[in-house]
Amino acid sequence: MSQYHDPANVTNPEHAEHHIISPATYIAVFVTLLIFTGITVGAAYIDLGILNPIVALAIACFKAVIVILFFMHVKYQSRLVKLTVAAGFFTFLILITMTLTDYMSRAWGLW
Amino acid sequence: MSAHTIVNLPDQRTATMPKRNYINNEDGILSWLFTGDHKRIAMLYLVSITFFFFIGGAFAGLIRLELLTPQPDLMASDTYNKFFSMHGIVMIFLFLVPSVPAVLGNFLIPIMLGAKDLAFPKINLLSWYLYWIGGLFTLTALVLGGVDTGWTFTTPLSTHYLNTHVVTAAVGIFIIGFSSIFTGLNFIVTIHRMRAPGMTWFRMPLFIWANYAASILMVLGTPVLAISLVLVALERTIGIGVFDPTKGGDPLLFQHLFWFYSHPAVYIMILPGMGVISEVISTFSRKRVFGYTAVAFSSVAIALFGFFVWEHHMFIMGVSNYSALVFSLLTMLVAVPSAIKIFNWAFTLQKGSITFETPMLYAFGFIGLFTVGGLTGVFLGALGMDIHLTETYFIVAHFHFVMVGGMLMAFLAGIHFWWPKMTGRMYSESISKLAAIVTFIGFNMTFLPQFILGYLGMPRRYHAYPPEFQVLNVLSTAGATILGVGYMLPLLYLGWSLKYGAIAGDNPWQATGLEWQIQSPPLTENFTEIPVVDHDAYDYEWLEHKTAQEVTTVG
Amino acid sequence: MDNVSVATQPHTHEEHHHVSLPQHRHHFETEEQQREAGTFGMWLFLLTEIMFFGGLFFAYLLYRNWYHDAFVAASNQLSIPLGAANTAVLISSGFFMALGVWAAEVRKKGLLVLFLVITTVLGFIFLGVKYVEYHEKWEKHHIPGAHFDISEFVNPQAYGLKEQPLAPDMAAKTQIFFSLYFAMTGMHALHMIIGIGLLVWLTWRSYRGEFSAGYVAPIEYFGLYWHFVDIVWIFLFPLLYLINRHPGQ
Amino acid sequence: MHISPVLWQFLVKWLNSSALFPREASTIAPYADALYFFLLTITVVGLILVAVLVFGFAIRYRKERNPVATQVEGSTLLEATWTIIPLALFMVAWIWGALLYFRIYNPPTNAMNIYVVGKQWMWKAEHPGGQHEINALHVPTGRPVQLTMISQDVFHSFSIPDFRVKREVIPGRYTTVWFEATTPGTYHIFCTQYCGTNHSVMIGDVTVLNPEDYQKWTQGSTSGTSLSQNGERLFASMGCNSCHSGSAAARGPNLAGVYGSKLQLSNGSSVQVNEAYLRDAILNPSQHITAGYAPIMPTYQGQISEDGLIDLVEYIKSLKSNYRVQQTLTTSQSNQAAPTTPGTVNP
Ligand code: HEA
Ligand code: HEA
Ligand code: HEC
Ligand code: CUA
Ligand SMILES: [Cu+2]
Repeated sequence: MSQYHDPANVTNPEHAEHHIISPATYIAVFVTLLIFTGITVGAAYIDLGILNPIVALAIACFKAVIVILFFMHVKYQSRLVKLTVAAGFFTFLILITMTLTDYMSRAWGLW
Repeated sequence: MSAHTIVNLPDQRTATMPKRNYINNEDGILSWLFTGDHKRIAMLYLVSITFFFFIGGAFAGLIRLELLTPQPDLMASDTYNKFFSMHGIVMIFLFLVPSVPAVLGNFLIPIMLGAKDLAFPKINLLSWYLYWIGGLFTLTALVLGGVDTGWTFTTPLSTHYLNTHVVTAAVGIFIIGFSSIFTGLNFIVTIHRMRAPGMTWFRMPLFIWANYAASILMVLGTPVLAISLVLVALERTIGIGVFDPTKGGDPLLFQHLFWFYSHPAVYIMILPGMGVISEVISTFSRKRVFGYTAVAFSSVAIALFGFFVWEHHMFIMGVSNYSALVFSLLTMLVAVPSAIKIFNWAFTLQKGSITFETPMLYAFGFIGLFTVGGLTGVFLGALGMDIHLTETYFIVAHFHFVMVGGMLMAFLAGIHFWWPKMTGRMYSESISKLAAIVTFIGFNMTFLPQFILGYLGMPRRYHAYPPEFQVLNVLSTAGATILGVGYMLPLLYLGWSLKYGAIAGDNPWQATGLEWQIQSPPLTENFTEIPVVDHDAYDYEWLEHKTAQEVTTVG
Repeated sequence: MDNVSVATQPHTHEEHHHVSLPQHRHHFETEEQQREAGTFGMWLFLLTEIMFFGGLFFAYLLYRNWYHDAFVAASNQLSIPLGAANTAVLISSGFFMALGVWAAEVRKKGLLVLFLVITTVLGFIFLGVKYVEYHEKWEKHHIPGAHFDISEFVNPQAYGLKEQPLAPDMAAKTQIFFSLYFAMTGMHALHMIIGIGLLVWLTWRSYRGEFSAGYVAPIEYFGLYWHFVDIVWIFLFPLLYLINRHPGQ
Repeated sequence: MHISPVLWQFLVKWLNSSALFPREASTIAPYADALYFFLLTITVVGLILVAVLVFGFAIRYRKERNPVATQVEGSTLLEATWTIIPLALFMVAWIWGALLYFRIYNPPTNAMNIYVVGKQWMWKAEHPGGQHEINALHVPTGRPVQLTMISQDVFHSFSIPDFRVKREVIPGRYTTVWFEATTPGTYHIFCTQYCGTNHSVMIGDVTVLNPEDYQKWTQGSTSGTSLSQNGERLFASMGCNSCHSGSAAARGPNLAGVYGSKLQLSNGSSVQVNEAYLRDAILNPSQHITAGYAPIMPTYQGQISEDGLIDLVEYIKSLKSNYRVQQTLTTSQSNQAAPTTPGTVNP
């Protein structure tokens, strides 16, 4: 059994090599972030109707994702860490969607 | 001791406590206050939560005393309101939430996994200090005059209509919340990262699974409580208006956020107890837990589904009726994994070889009382029924059945089960059995009448009540007295055993967990060498084999 | 009685041979295990932060939908140039933090200290700008509470604004916007302040050379925290500043 | 639920005469009790089942009788059984509970309406005919009664256990509940939501009268002016009629017949006008602008008490034509008791 020769009991899905990300990557990410900040400010001045908040949030999500993946090294982390990050956002989504079931349907009926 | 137990104490004439163990490893009060040892921290927690339990219990006693008569005679309304608020706050946040995890979990999780300590010993100690800072805030609120919000802090009552020490109490709970978060975080990391070689996920004792599930709830749920309390405090101090209907805020939003934590919190309060029951039932029937995977996964399922049902505390509060429908359905679903566990425990007994030591008696108590408590939870989850039952003594009875009949019984089962391991001493079996029976009887006398009262319509948090409810209330108060005595007993004989109890030896129950294979009380580092695990949890054949071998090598 | 009676094998971690560093804690079997535990623990902590801010974000979402006009009008009171500049400052700060982690990993003490100092300075700049913004709110009576004043929203022309006037009942709801604005940016700023405190401490330790010999964990964990604070701002900026910048169209 | 009527009668009688069971005094109560007994049966059967298993095994397999345990792994069949059976029972409870819930929270259209205002620490009931009661409520038997409730301060909860109805009374929003009383008598009203110091004295009695007695009571205790008459006065004194004058050139829409109609809003949606909508239209007018009008109506937030709002709402509900509005416009500040509005129904 594999776990015998692994004193840290770091079974594979939970394990990743330490990976050093080069400054070049950081610079690329940094520039992308600045560009997208510009885009999101610009987009705010254009009337896209319902799309305005969607675009703004999409850009924010994109920026957050690249920060998480590169600045926070998640791209090079074990699956466990990736799952953990996902679980956090998933619970946040539960909070939002399940609470919204109340607020959205309050107007539906008499009550 | 009857011939039919499995208690296996060493020969008391020659038995000695291990020379070196975590208790006598270092001396002086400071060595305890600055310890990083999970076992010592667990003992610190044990003392602390016992202290708070009796504070909460004293409030319960006073509540019951006031309710002896229908008239508001013993104390003023405000005082009564402060008493049940403090009773709820102290019992939940300072006693029940940390009870099994912070005491037994802290002590046992690393040992059961074959690790030398939790992943972050300093954070573990920090948790304990946070617990106390929060506890002191709560006590301060109490000393300064108390809070009378109820433990639920309902807005706008808590934000605009009370001039008691709400902010102090909120800060206290906020801090205790972080204590709980750090405990949960420590457990999760430890369980993922510190398992001994060979300790695969499905070899872990079910106690670990249960605590793992509860830890997830602590980590993900507690911050939402924190933010809702922060908003309440801000509302009181600078009037930000997020929950204030006169400013356009929605007071129900507070309840959504509060119960988003506090429903999962009830599972924080029961899951670790369920873990204890798995260990105890298995040990005293000498049998692997029936359907190990089903029990393990049902813990995780409860944790997961536990996040989806909070609105059942708000069914009549003006939430959308359609959404109530959804939450009612999910409430029914979350009840199923608990049923699965109950039946698995029952079938663990089948074909076992059962003995009835004290922990086992408490575990039987748990099964019966939790079944009643859980099934009455289903009454409340059924929408139309909840309309009549909500905010009455039926609720009070429901949650005392699950929390006191369930978790507290489980906690006592666990304390009695691991006491010899934690202290190296054995308590007297006969008096402890008596205590178990007294608590069971007292408990039923206290809380069964409350179901009837609830259906009759007696509202909770009532200082005075119509006279026709008196008979049942008297019964309940009488029961509470018996219950109180039942809870004093362990304090006495366990305290006594610390000095005079028989030396327990390594494995008095002949149990299989890793914790039983080391000396009691354990060494500071638990294992001199990290064990390699080559058997499943609850493998009694392995234990027999091992014992046989030891006898031959020693003999 | 020997205290380990589980089937123990003569232990094998020599095979893996990890250098035993002074920071290695006794209860971890290996350095690797300790590092991974730390990262994982830090991430779990960040999960709690997600949920903590999550409650605020939900409140924002709810009231934005209920009182959209008030939110638009109130949001237009915020200065986009300041907000955008501050976003850039914070992103840069995050960038230098990332470089700091890199510098520690490649064991360059001078660079590490430099990057941490830049990170700290940028953090201070961010807070400074925030102070300017808060101060403006104070002068305009936009701080929720007794001094809150809605006349600017009811009668924007009088204040030289091009906004559509709001009905008084809607204008009153701008207070909720500002409540959330202060709660959210305030919580964020609090995290920044705590972060800067830690940064100063870490900078000093780096200066003493503690993190340029292969032991980078504290820098790494702190980096995670700092980036998380960035991410919160990445969402706050569009939500609070950029809701609707074309009044009357 | 089909229980033999004789058995049911017997059961009800027995339970009613013992103090362990609340009286069944509304048409809803039997439905609630049926579900209660269903759930009780599940509980008792479930508990017995668990007890039989636990004690059965504990006795049969105690160490004396069974010194050596036989290891068993588990059984998928059994797991499935005890997943599916409780699940099925819980699903029944869910559907049954939901049906009851919608029954209790869905008033019949012909229900008579009584307003209830909760505040720390009393209940105020306001009948459309102008009868006001504190911590008391008089209702007739055999007629569905709808309560439209609101709180002036914190959450309260209006509960009549013997009717098996209860509903939270919330600040800032109307909630409703309904019942039809069956048996004359007095029953408790409790405030069940913790609302501060005197929560436990926020109680009262609901007196159920048979229709004739009720008729007598309404006549005997009227305050002289009905709610809508009060409303009419407010309507004039607050200056509502300056905009809602009912003429074609008025700045505000014509309010006659607006209650119960479907309004087209300027944001494209449409709403059914009920009490809650009317109340909100007065307090937060700009949140739902009627199509074709400018958002000029001022807010009356903080200027009218909940009682005043109820009067206004009743008045607008009662407006079947513009006749009265125009009348008040000419008499302007009318202090004298206004003549009865055509179309106002006495309860
Ligand atoms: C340890 C704590 C704990 C636990 C475990 C539970 C478990 C459950 N609770 Fe409870 N609950 C509380 C603590 C707890 N609760 C508290 C403190 C409150 C009040 C808070 C306040 O307002 O102050 C409360 C209130 C509460 C309410 C809100 C009532 C109201 O305010 O109106 C509801 C409503 O749905 C509910 C439901 C449930 C359900 C469905 C479960 C389920 O998880 C139960 C599942 C268990 C079983 C179902 C038993 C096992 C089943 C069997 C053995 C099967 C039997 C066999 C057959 C049917 C064949 N609870
Ligand atoms: C862990 C949780 C926990 C525990 C263990 C208990 C334990 C007990 N609780 Fe409590 N209870 C709650 C959690 C808990 N409770 C919560 C959350 C509420 C809701 C609060 C709210 O509405 O906000 C509540 C509310 C509550 C009420 C309702 C109050 C009301 O709504 O007006 C009542 C009434 O009977 C009650 C009774 C009891 C009793 C008799 C015990 C007994 O089990 C306690 C027995 C223990 C002792 C008695 C202590 C030992 C003896 C001594 C220290 C000697 C001195 C004692 C005396 C002065 C007699 N509790
Ligand atoms: C300055 C003029 C003005 C005054 C004064 C005024 N209203 Fe209005 N009201 C309007 C206008 C314009 C509308 C339609 C636009 C809207 O919905 O806000 C309206 C809408 C309403 C509606 C919504 C129903 C519908 O048909 O749109 C109600 C109900 C109402 N008013 C009640 C009142 C009451 C009660 C008062 C006095 C307490 C009052 N109004 C005072 C101008 C006014
Ligand atoms: Cu009103 Cu309780
Ligand atoms: Cu719950």
